[in-house]
Amino acid sequence: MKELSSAIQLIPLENYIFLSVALFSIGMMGVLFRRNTIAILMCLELMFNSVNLLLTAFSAYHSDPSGQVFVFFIMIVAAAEVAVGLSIVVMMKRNVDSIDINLLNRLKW
Amino acid sequence: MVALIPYITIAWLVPAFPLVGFLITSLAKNKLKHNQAGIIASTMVALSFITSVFLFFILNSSGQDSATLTLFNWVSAGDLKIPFAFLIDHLSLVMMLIITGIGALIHIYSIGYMHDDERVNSFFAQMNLFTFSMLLLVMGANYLILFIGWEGVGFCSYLLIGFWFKNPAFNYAARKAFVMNRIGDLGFILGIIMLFFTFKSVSFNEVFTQAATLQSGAPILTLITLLLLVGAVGKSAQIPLFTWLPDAMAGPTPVSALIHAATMVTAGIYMIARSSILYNLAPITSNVMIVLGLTTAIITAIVGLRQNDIKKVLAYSTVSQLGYMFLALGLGAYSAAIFHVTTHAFFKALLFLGAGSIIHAMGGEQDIRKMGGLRSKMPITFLTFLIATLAISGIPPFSGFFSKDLILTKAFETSPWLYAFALGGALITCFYMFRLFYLVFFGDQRLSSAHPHESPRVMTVPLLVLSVLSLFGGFLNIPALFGGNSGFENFLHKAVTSKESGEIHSATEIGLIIVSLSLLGIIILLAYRTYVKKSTVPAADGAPSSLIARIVAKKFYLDEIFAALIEKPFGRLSDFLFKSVEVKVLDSAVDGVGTLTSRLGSLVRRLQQGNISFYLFAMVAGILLFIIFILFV
Amino acid sequence: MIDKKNIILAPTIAETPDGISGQGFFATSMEKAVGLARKNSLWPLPFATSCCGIEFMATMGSHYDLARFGSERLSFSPRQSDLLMVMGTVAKKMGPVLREVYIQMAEPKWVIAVGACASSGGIFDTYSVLQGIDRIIPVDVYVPGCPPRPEQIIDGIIKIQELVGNESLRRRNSQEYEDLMKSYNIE
Amino acid sequence: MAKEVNSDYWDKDRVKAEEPKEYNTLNVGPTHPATHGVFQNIMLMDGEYIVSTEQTIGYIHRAFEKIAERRPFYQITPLTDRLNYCSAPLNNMGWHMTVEKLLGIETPKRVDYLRIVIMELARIADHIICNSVIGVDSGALTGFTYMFQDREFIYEIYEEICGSRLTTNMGRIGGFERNFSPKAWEKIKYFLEFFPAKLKEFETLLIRNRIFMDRTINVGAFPLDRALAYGFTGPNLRACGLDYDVRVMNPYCSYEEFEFTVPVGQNGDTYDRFMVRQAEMKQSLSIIQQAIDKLDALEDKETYYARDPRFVLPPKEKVYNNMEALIWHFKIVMGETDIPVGEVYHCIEGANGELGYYLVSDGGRTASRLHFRRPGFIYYQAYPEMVQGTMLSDAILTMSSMNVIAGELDA
Amino acid sequence: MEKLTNRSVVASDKKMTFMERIYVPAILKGMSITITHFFKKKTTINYPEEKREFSKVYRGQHVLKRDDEGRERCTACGLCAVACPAEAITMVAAERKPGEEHLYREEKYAAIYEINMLRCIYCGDCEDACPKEAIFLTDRIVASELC
Amino acid sequence: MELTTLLFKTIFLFIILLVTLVVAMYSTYAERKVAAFMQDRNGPNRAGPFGLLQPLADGLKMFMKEEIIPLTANKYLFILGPSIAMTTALLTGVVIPWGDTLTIGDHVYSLQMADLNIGILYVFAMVSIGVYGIMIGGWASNNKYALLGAIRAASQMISYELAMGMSIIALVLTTGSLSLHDIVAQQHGMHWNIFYQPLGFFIFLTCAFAETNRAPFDLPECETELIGGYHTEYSSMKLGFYLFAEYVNMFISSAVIATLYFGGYNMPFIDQLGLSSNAVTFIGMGFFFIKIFAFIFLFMWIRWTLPRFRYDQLMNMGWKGLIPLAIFNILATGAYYFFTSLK
Amino acid sequence: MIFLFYLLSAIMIVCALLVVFSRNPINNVIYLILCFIAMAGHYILLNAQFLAVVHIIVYTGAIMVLFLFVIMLLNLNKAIIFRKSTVTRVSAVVTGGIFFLVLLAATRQTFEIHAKYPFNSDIGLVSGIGKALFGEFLLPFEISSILFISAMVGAMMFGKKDE
Repeated sequence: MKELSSAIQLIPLENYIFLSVALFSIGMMGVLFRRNTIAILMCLELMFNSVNLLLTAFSAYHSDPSGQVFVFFIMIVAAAEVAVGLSIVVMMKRNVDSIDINLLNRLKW
Repeated sequence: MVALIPYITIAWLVPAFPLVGFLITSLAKNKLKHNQAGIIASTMVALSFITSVFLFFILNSSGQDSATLTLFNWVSAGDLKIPFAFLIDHLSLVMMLIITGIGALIHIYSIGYMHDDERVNSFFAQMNLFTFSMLLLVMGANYLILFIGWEGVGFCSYLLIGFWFKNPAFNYAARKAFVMNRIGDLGFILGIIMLFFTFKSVSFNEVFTQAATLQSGAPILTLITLLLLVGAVGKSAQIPLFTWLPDAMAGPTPVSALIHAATMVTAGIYMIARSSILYNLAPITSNVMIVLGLTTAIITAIVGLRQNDIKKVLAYSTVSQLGYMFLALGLGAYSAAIFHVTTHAFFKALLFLGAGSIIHAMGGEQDIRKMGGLRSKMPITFLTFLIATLAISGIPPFSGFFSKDLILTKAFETSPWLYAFALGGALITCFYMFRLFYLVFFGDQRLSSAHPHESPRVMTVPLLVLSVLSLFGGFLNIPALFGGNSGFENFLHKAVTSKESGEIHSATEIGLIIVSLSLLGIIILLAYRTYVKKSTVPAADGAPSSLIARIVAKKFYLDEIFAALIEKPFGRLSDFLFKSVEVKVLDSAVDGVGTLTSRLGSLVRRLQQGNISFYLFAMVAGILLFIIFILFV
Repeated sequence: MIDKKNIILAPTIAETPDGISGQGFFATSMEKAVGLARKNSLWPLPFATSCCGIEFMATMGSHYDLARFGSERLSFSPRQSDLLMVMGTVAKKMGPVLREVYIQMAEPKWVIAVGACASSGGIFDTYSVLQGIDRIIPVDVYVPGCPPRPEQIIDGIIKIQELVGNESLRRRNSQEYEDLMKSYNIE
Repeated sequence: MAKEVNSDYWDKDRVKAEEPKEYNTLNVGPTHPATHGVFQNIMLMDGEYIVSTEQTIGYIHRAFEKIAERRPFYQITPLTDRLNYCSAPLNNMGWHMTVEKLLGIETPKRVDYLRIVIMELARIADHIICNSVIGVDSGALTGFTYMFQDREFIYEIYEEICGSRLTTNMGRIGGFERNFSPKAWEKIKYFLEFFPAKLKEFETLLIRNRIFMDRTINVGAFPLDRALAYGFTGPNLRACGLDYDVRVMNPYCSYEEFEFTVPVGQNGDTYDRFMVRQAEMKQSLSIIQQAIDKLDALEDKETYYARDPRFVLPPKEKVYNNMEALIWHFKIVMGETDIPVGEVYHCIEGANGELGYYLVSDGGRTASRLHFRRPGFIYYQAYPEMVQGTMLSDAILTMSSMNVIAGELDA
Repeated sequence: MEKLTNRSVVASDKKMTFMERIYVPAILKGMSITITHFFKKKTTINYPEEKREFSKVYRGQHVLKRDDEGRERCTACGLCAVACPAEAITMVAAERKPGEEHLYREEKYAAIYEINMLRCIYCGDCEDACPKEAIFLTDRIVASELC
Repeated sequence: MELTTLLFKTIFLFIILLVTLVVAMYSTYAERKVAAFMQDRNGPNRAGPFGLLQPLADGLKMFMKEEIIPLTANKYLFILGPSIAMTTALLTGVVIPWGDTLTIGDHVYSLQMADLNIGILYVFAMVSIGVYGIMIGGWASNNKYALLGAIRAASQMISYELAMGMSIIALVLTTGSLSLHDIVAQQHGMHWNIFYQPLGFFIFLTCAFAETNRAPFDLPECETELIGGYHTEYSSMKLGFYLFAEYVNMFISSAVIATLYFGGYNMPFIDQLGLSSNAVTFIGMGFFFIKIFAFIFLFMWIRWTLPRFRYDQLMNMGWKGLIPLAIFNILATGAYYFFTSLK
Repeated sequence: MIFLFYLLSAIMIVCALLVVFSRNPINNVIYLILCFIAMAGHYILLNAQFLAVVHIIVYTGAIMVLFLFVIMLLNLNKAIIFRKSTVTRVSAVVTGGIFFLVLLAATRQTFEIHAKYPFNSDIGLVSGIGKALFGEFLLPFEISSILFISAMVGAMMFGKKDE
């Protein structure tokens, strides 16, 4: 553990920034790319997690636990989001027998 | 000596129990069987009461004056740091004990009273929520929490007055209460804002420490105290904002007992007593209070003379008693006011619950003209009601005597005229109470359709408990005159700063008591003659009567005056504004804008596909543009 | 033919139905270990349709205890079983089902036909009953009886254990086996 | 496959018009472990819940009645064995009584009592299977093994009497093929002694265990009027609350001389069926005891068949030494005895319900028409209605608690 | 529905007491039963080594008996084949030739007597049917057939 | 890390894996024997003396059996399923303290692979991953029974994880540490947590049954309903992995129960014997294994006694029975410590 | 150790891309799980052990199981091919790429940040997070729990079938 934890000094912070930016962009691309609602939810999770990673990295680099606490909150929010989102998906499947997001086009008046 | 701090942490349990009760009863509304909600709610309040008692002993044995329990940082914006904290001192403890103790009894009583109501679960949920808010009100360590509780009790009161919302009149009553309270609240919130700007804090401790450094009679203090007074007047139903309270009797009787007699209406008293330091420094406000209180006490007592609805009578007597409390506050006798709050809570709750029991027995009939002869049918109610009537009339040794006598004495210390008026009010009170009492319990039964019967055990037991309290409640504060040590006052002195007043001789005091007692005795006999011996029954509505009687019966036309003074001018103004300004100027402008927008909108609508994925795209593009804008522009 | 020399004559038993015999049933010593393992871990698939199923229950019960042979773990999923025990009448409607179950079983697999009905149709020589399951799948051991006693079923299991223990590992890949399967139109 | 999706698909009316599509089909059987053989239930499932069921039969159709029409009466006995093979002797006895009714054979009292002993033993054996299998299907295998030891003992008694364990071919028209041996009596008495304790033990394992109660109470409950409409009989009807018992309502074989109660259930759920069977086992024990007492009271210890030379095989010594006996022997075996023309329906209280035999004789050596009223066939009709809306696990318990025997069902 | 007889007794009690409601006591009771069985003597008969005692009348493997003088009892009358519900018995009758009296008791004997053991249902009807007490079902089990 | 320590750890890891596998293997044998004994039978006794070679025979047979991957199945996931099941089952063993320290020469070695300061959470994480093995396997089979089994397994394991976690929270309140090493060390002598957390233990035990899919919670594979449940389509060693993983899980959860609630390697009165520390370690380890075996026996005992739950009853019991009970347990524990801390 | 970082990062990126581009929903889930496990590795690298385990429990053990569960429940085993039009897809990829670049540009100022503070290995442990969580962040914690409960209730109401 000690060895592992000293590893952090070797890795520059920008690596983490780079990584999470990449993940975030991939997630967003997925959101735009996919039509499957479940896949879109998954991509959202990916985006959440890229933020989590960045927060943790900053927290570690700043020796401040607040960042990790935020990650904690994000996890809670993510769990809530997934629960509600998936139940919507289930409802959608039940009602229209498809989980294509393009079917959700009733937002216009 | 017990170290206070570790134990005081359990204070959060006191409001937590009713909150839990509220959550359970409201969330599981549809699941609970009819008695379960009541049992849960009562248990929760009873638990709160037990906790309060526990706290009481802790505080007593600790020797400390107060303790602040900070739960968490609540508002933290810039300089403004308001912790969510409870202030436990003698004042708040007294209030907590009243709220939870009497609240518990009333909850238990309600199990019987509301037994057949179909929305009984909602009822208990709201009652619990009310208890929670009230506890928040009295326990809060700063004005903001107090205000939240203040609003909470107002909201619950609104809900509960309009509990039987299917009746439009009841709905109207609820709305009236709500609106009148809002007028008061406006003053109150302005007062709090002023406080904050003056002292940069809303915490009691800080405000009072800083205020103590101010000079007496400082205009800002007068302004603040007056604004706060407006709030108190609204909540505690003083002239001119008192008309909502009698109407509020539309709610179920336990609600009247709990909210409109024992607890919520005393919130104003509590708030002023809590701010006693500020009021001590604002003599003008104090004088205003004296006038307000006395006027209210007498006028509403007179109105009460001609009321025929059992609950209305009690409501007016409540307002009248509240007037006495205001009088005491104005006189600087804060502890006397709180003491009267306490005893009043005992006997008024008892009166209301007794009235509820009677109404229950009469099958919903509230008109005292139709009652009578209930003495033999409902012995327990009769007995308890008698005790309460004696107590409110100020007959020794019942609790009302001690508290009222304290106020009268204080009034005499300031001015004999005050004493005279106050005593007059007390005599009127005594008369209409005995009128009520005799009409209800003596004579023959006048309504043949009802079959009165004694209420079930669950209702009579709280009555008995309360009657014991009404009987002996006064002994909490036996004045030095009777060899007591004024325990209650001394107890409160740790939290409330009363004004110093002149001493009066004990002989004078005894003389005053003898005078008032003999007058009371005469009044009771008079009432007995009128209503028992002669079996006079008040005339039916609309029967010809004297002008004064009509005025009194119409509550001095106060409602009408209000309508004429406020509603009509405002109505005319708004009418005018509507007809000339709005329709002609504003509407056309708005319409024009609307047409324009809809035309524009129909152009833009093509963009709006209603398709989520398109929106996502648009969102991302927007974010991109935004970031680029920030970065490069 | 009746053996005329004996005092008590055993009637000769009718020809066994056409099973397939041939090479590849005998194991090399290297394969003994595998054979031993297999024979002690024959997980049966009880294809019980009627009376014999009840006797099979008795066999599983405490008195006869098939577990002693390592065969008490019944696998109702054909993928997991080694031994198909066909017990009871197999109607013609059931035939394809049985065949499907057999096909789904993983190699190596063995079949026991328990009781008269499964072996030959027994008493039910009618339009609706398959006259012996060996018409649709290869059978390794026949257990006579209607229904056979648990002793007879155990006897059959012991027989098949011998068979399994001595089977060559190559048998299932051999030409003979392929031919056998082909003769049943099983690929 | 790309799905053609109309962009206005999410149309309220359209959605309402369509059935939700989340159901899927589950094929239970014909080799599902819980079908104990060969029924196929094609279930439309909504998750774990059953929307509807379609049952298929015929996977073990053996053409009993057709075979029976080509066989002399005594050869039909082995066929009846294979109807409800869990209680073969009951079927045998029922058949014998039917034939006796047609032929007008009076059976001696002793035969009646012996038959009652055997029939009640068979009933116990059947109920043991059914109830222990309910245990197995609910996941408690151990009770099954305990109960099966007792069933083994009943097998031993059968074996002692007739020489076979399961499909007994016990008894002959007019009585039994041989008298009960002393060993058989010994075993029966021993069984009466130890079985109640074993039964109690089995009950302790299950009946007051909340898991089991939860699994069975209100599972597969069937209202009485529906049960009557379907023609339920036996324990399954009694579980619904009606005390219909052929032994009481329409006594045969001297059942009217016996004292026993008719256990009934409350609402016909699995627990009721289980408990009714459990109680019936105890009643059967008492009936056996009464029968033994009555047998002991009888003077006659030797009669075990009706003495009617036309239909009962003569003793072997006689056949060998007496020409007339030999002729009768041949006639009986060949099925050439004179059979009266007639039509008979006889029903007995089978282990599983009213087991009826409808026999039409045209005077030939075989029955011209023979129909078995198989209770299992009737119960299975009601199965879809019973399991509709319940869970898969319930359906399986319902199935085993109805004790539908495939051999009896398809015949 | 009213009762048909006065003999009915309700057999099931579906009300759970509190102790039953909390699962544990009943579970412990069940477990006590299984654990006592754990230590009980096992009932298993180790079949190939130990054999269960069969009853004397058990209907197992068939034999054709001879009489006291060692002559075959069977006269090939065919009654057994007629009586066989499974139609598993086939026989071919033959005339006894002179000089074979010590082999066959009667004038006719079965030259071929076959029972399809896989069809036979061991019902014992043949034994009943045989007028000569020639065929007899022993208490030996029929061994299974390896194919 | 020193080389000797590294060496020791490596050897120790292998020993753990080996022991786990052997115990799991013989658990299958024991299960069959226990079942047989409880049912008045003899159980396997033909393969080797007393049938001791039975597990080997089963294993070898499974290895030699044909691999079937159904055509309609998802091939990779079909293989992935059992692998995950086996891996997660084995991974949990690393944080369990199998014994106290061992002194060899100058070095003191801890008989625990990794003393994570969040050991309990690690166990918990592994348990929560374990469900994938079943879910993926069941889904990949493309068989309705398997799918039903997988769904049952998933919902059952998620539900019972909650109650399990809550019972652990109460335990953590008493111990004040998440490290398994600390927890065991605290239970020195007879200060076993079972005496402080009886209700928590009961909940944990129940959840352990559910998490290992053992009767009466064996719905995912219950034979009479779902034939084989999630492993219906599996044959040969992949099936073996699943069956094996169940026993490994059983072993590991027994070890976890023994560690958390029954003092791990602690044995009462061991200190009074005056043995050398290594001897104490070995005796403690032996005692630990005795506890584990006792729990394995309990697992089997219950399996062969009880009927199984129904899906909705299982859920009800989890959500409406165990979770409130666990919350109550937490509250009660918390209240107890709160009030004792006031003094 | 830097090697470990690159390894984990590579796994994450590849899996994330596969999540986006793989069609079979089950495969998506599995790739995402892999991605999350790699992320747990990152957490351990960052000395956030507690977070790593909680991440596994919450994401891998609960959220992804939920995904898998729903996919199984809805029986989406056949790859659902409803594709967006090529233009949309290309523009999605382009947008993603641009977004990546823009974000990089936006964060370029932070590139100079290094571990300025003395490294504290305790913050990732339970006690560190616990102190922060129940001290400074108590109110957010409570509020988030309420959020969570309401979300659960909402999800349940959604899932309930209309009677």
